[in-house]
Amino acid sequence: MSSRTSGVVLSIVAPLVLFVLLAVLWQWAAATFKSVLPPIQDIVMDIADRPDFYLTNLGVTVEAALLGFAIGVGAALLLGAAIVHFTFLRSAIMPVALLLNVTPIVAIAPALVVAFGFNQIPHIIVAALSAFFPTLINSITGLRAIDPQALEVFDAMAANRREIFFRLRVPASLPFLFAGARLSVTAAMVGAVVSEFTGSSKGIGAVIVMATTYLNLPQMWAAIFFSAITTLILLGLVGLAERLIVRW
Amino acid sequence: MSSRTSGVVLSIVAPLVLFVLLAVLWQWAAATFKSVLPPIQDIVMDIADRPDFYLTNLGVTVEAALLGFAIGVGAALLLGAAIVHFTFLRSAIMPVALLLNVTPIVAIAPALVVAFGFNQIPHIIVAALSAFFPTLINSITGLRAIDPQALEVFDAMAANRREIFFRLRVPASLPFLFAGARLSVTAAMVGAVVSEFTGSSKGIGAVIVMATTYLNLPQMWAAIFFSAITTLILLGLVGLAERLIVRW
Amino acid sequence: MAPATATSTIELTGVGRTYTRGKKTVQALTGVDLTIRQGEFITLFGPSGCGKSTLLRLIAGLDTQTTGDISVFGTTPKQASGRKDIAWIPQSSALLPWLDIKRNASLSSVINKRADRSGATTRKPEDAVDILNEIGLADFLESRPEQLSGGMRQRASIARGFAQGAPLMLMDEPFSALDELTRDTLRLRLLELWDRHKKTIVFVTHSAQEAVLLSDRVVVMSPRPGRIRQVVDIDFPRPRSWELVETPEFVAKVAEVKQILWSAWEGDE
Amino acid sequence: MAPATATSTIELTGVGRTYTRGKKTVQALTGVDLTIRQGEFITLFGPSGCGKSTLLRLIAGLDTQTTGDISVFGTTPKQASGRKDIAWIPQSSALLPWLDIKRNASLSSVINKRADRSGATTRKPEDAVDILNEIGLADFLESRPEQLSGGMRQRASIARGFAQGAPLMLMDEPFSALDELTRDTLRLRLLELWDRHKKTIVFVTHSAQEAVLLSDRVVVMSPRPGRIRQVVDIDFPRPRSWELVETPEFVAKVAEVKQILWSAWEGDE
Amino acid sequence: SSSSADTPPATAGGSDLISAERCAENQAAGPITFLTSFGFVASAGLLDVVTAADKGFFKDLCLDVTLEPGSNNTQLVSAGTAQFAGVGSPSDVLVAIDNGADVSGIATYGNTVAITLMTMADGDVKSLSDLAGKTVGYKGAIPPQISAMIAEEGVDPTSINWVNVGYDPTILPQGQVQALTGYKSNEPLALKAQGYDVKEWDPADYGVKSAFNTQIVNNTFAEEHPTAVEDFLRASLHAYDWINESDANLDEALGYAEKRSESGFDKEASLARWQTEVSLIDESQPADLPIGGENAAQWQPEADMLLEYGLIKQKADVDAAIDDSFVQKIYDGNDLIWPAP
Ligand SMILES: Nc1ncnc2c1ncn2[C@@H]1O[C@H](COP(=O)(O)OP(=O)(O)OP(=O)(O)O)[C@@H](O)[C@H]1O
Ligand SMILES: Nc1ncnc2c1ncn2[C@@H]1O[C@H](COP(=O)(O)OP(=O)(O)OP(=O)(O)O)[C@@H](O)[C@H]1O
Ligand SMILES: Cc1ncc(C[n+]2csc(CCO)c2C)c(N)n1
Ligand SMILES: [Mg+2]
Ligand SMILES: [Mg+2]
Repeated sequence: MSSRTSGVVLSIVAPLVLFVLLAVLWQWAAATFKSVLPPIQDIVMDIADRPDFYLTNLGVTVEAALLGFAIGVGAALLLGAAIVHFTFLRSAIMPVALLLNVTPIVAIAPALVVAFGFNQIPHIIVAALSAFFPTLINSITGLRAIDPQALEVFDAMAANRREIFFRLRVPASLPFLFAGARLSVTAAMVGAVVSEFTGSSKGIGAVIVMATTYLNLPQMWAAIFFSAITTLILLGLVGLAERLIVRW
Repeated sequence: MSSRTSGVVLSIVAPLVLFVLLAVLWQWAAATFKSVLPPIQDIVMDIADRPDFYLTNLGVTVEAALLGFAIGVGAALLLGAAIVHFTFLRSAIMPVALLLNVTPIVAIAPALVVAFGFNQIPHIIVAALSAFFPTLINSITGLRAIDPQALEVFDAMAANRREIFFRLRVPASLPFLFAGARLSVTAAMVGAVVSEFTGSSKGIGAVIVMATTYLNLPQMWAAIFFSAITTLILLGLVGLAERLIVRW
Repeated sequence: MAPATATSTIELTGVGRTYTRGKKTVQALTGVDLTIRQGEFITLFGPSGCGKSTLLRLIAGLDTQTTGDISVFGTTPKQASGRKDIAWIPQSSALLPWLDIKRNASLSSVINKRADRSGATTRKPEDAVDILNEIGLADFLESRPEQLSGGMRQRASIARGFAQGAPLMLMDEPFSALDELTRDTLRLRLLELWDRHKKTIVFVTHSAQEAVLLSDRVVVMSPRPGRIRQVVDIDFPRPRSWELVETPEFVAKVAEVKQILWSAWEGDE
Repeated sequence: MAPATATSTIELTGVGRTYTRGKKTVQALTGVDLTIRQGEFITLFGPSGCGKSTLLRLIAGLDTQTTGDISVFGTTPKQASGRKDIAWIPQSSALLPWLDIKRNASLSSVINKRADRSGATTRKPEDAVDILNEIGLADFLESRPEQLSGGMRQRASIARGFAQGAPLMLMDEPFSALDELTRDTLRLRLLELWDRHKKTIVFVTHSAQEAVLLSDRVVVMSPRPGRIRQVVDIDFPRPRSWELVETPEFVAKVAEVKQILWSAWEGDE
Repeated sequence: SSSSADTPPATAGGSDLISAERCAENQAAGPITFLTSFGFVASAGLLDVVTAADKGFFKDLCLDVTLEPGSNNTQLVSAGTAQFAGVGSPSDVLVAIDNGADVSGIATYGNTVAITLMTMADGDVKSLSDLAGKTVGYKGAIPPQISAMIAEEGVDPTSINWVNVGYDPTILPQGQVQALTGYKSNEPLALKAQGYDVKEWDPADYGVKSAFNTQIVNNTFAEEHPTAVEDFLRASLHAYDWINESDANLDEALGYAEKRSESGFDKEASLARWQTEVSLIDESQPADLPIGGENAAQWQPEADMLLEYGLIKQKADVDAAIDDSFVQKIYDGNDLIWPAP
């Protein structure tokens, strides 16, 4: 019992100690090197001053990120399912997907604004492209990660493809899909924020750019902070969903 | 034999067909919508015209990416090893590492330039920060992924920590480390390119910014192309190293 | 329960299976002639790599022979499996971890329902819960597989096979992953079920003792290439129990079966 | 080869081990009194969960008892393992996949070298290659584990144990993952090695037959809480061979050992 | 938003400020996007557009104008994603057109160099020739005006370690760069406001001729909706005049920019910025050109400079890059025609 308690204490105290250390380091840097980092209290005060400003812009970003996440993950799931069933699709799609994965998507964000205009579409596309690859990889791995002996049981009953897919592959792939979703939701948020660096006057990315334009360091770091915290919350939600759904 | 041959043909033809389709789509878009995409031949000609320009800048980026990769992966390996041995370090470091992972590192790149000046350091740092997390996660997983029965054999011989680490944990973790390295090398390249958007006049990222400023679309896409291809080559090298080292 | 088809036997004539991998060919099975009678408990016995699993998979329609013919109840194996006339019980329990034991055991009721609706079936699905009761899992209907011991999981897997109501059950080393004591109990449980439900069972094992204890006939096989060495009749009266194992006749029969194996096969494992 | 220490026996007095997980406590082992003689082949036999592995791990110093005393050659288990006086042979072969068979078998030569240099050891490492030859792996010295069959891997694992030169070998179900035929051969191989190298062996098994075939004494254990039920002497002459298994005396001894188990234990697996 | 006191109130679907026929033509142009080039700063060609939008001048002329903070402006306008944009100088237009952009410069506010080079007054750089081997910061692309100035002093521009920098000018006093390019109206003022003593090297003093703050239009749009282009310029130049009418007006205009910036807008710095740019414009305005007016003579020096520094591949056709027809139509001499015909 005592070792468990000390474990819990440790897992709270240890990161706190590190965070306090990092905060002290931050404050020292903020005091010593002007214009590099703002003092933490300035960030806190800025957030306290106008929470609505941040929350409104955060809402815009989260909307783009979640829509992009849904689209990217949806496409990845469909393609993953198709690839598992038709081998030639794998050879066709994987090189393109790989190429997409190694492309700095941020660099093509401006081109997307040119193509789709000043609305949420380019940011949603960037979020979707960012979210696509991790889920694709994980869905392919997951849909294949079936117990071959279980597959034999299905085959011996003359189960058709649909039955094998929905009663065997899909449930078996869920732990992998959630691992992919965790990567994808992070990528979608970062993608949405970064794509808002151009072609948007709303959203956390735009707030960051505005802050750079006017050298408003507290605003910049407050925005980065909101983006990071939100991603953590989204990660938590994915984890919660996993715990509710994957109970085995 | 014939099914093997047709498999090989398929794995070459299928992606080619898709690439040709995408190229046709690209050309149509380039011809129809002005200034959205450049025609492919313009990109090719620009590269043919001044390969040195691209290769020199690519060299700068690859140098930053590889240095950052080495530092980020090195730090991740050290921390991973430390975490495996001292549990409290895990509780301390993981939350910070997680926070780092959900921060849009691109957004803090300008602050790093302010802090470290106009040299390769900020770009190396961004590459290192980007490379850090995937290897950290994979090294922790890998260093723990030892056969518990093998560990008992070591313990029964009264092997010390050093022996268990180097003769058991390290080799057992190699497949995981290479999986992490693959993610890290991609992240390092993308990080280096994107961080060069500010604070540099050399490197692929700077070439992209220059191209945007002057509306030099062929240059922009040529730069993106070089960055993607280089990442693919680096991925190939990691794969090669893995095949040479992990032979079991 | 008597199958409605013209023939209730499984006939194998000149069955062979060759695997090709690159330029290498492996003759996994060659010249297998065998007739399996309705209601029989027949065991395939032999060392690793002698083609036991290959033969069982051919009968199940999970794989196709390269030479020879296989008839299962007068049709091809694939047609028989299309009627759900074949229940497959694998080595690992291969339960679905996301379903409770009851749903796992009644898996066949949600798969290939067309076979259930077509009148021509020789098969009548049985109530999974009844069989789980018979096999001693009455208290674990709502449990998930991970909450059960290895032996209990294997019972659930066997229950799943019986619940399918197929006249033919194929079992590929269903007990080999279990510890010996658990195995001992499950062997007798299986004999009880078989006795009550009158299935034809083709059973694969590495254990001569298990083969002799369970079977009407033991098919002794040998490898490289995989083929039938001899078919040994086992005439001990049924129902059989642990007392039988201690009789000299039983010990002698086990020795005889092993002897066929050793004489056929010069490898050292 | 005779140990240089004052006592060559392993003594257990009132040994118990309780596991605590959260608020639940499991008494894995209680009141174990046992003296293991030098050069003896002793087997721990019992159903799953009766504490066989726990007991073996306590003797190896891999775990620490919550009550009682254990002395291995006059010292604590941990001190004995510090001298590399204990060789551990696990259930899976647990070979290192990145080393070839020769390097795997000679693992002890690169681990804990201090023990090799201190003169006070009761142990003399043996040449791994010699033992690999004895156990029939002469042709596979340069092979990697993945290239070998399960039985061959298990032999390499046993060779690794013998090469350590420890006077005490602890084996936790080393054959249970193998198929029965492979097992049969390895059992005899192990007896040959033991005969030649004069080790003390504590062997865990689920198989009554295996226990009776191999041992000088069988320790029959029962679970909840794990404890010793009875220690059965096995007096069959050595060297033992397969002929022994077919004798009525052997069959009766196996039945006797099983009977102790069944009488002690009311569960059904 | 209501119209200001000196203009009659607008009526639905148009106003007294424009004929119904012209109003219909402007409305046919549909929604119009104008891209600022640097947030919503108080720059000429930008603050006036913001004011025209927020005071309803565009609406009065039946134009539906949305403002977006730009980035890759020439690309966005060339593609037709946006119809108008402000860019730093004619150079930006010429380079973009050299790269195939389908845009034209339709108005240029300043007729001198807006760009400057800053060093620390107490720093190592005592003359431009000291720059060899030093680190010099720029934004996005090295301004040819600075290259020309340096070359004029006999310094090889390639001997300088050029670095693309962010928006923070304090890297100069902090020593990360020894010189920094910027806008006369912005960075030097910002640094001086923070108490730093910076020295400016004005390319104009070295004979460099240039212009600044050019508005561009998408050529197809301009062809299809010439009146909309005219009235876009009319409304923004009207706003320019209105802002300069009084301090109160300027203050109101800065308020609009501040509101659009949401946060971080420094009103004091912006005021100084606007005043600096207006005085640069007034000082350099040729007598024969109205505010915003263009001609080839104004652009030619930059075109020559670009060719010299290899920023364009072929000699620029300045006449084709400029479309001064719109400015000409909205002026009577140097007087803006208001209201619209
Ligand atoms: N899919 C396959 N591809 C290639 N060779 C195969 C395949 N399946 C089986 N073999 C080969 O066929 C032979 C017989 O294999 P099979 O699995 O039927 O043996 P088995 O008697 O079931 O052995 P075990 O007792 O180990 O299960 C072996 O040599 C094996 O390597
Ligand atoms: N680390 C542990 N933590 C908690 N309980 C444990 C632990 N190890 C063993 N036990 C419990 O102790 C009891 C004995 O376990 P042990 O592994 O010794 O049995 P065993 O006889 O080796 O069984 P098997 O034949 O399955 O290997 C079991 O009830 C088990 O659940
Ligand atoms: C730091 C800074 N960066 C860019 C500009 C250029 N600029 C600002 S507004 C505008 C639009 C003119 O039509 C232009 C070109 C500047 N003045 N200051
Ligand atoms: Mg098999
Ligand atoms: Mg055990």
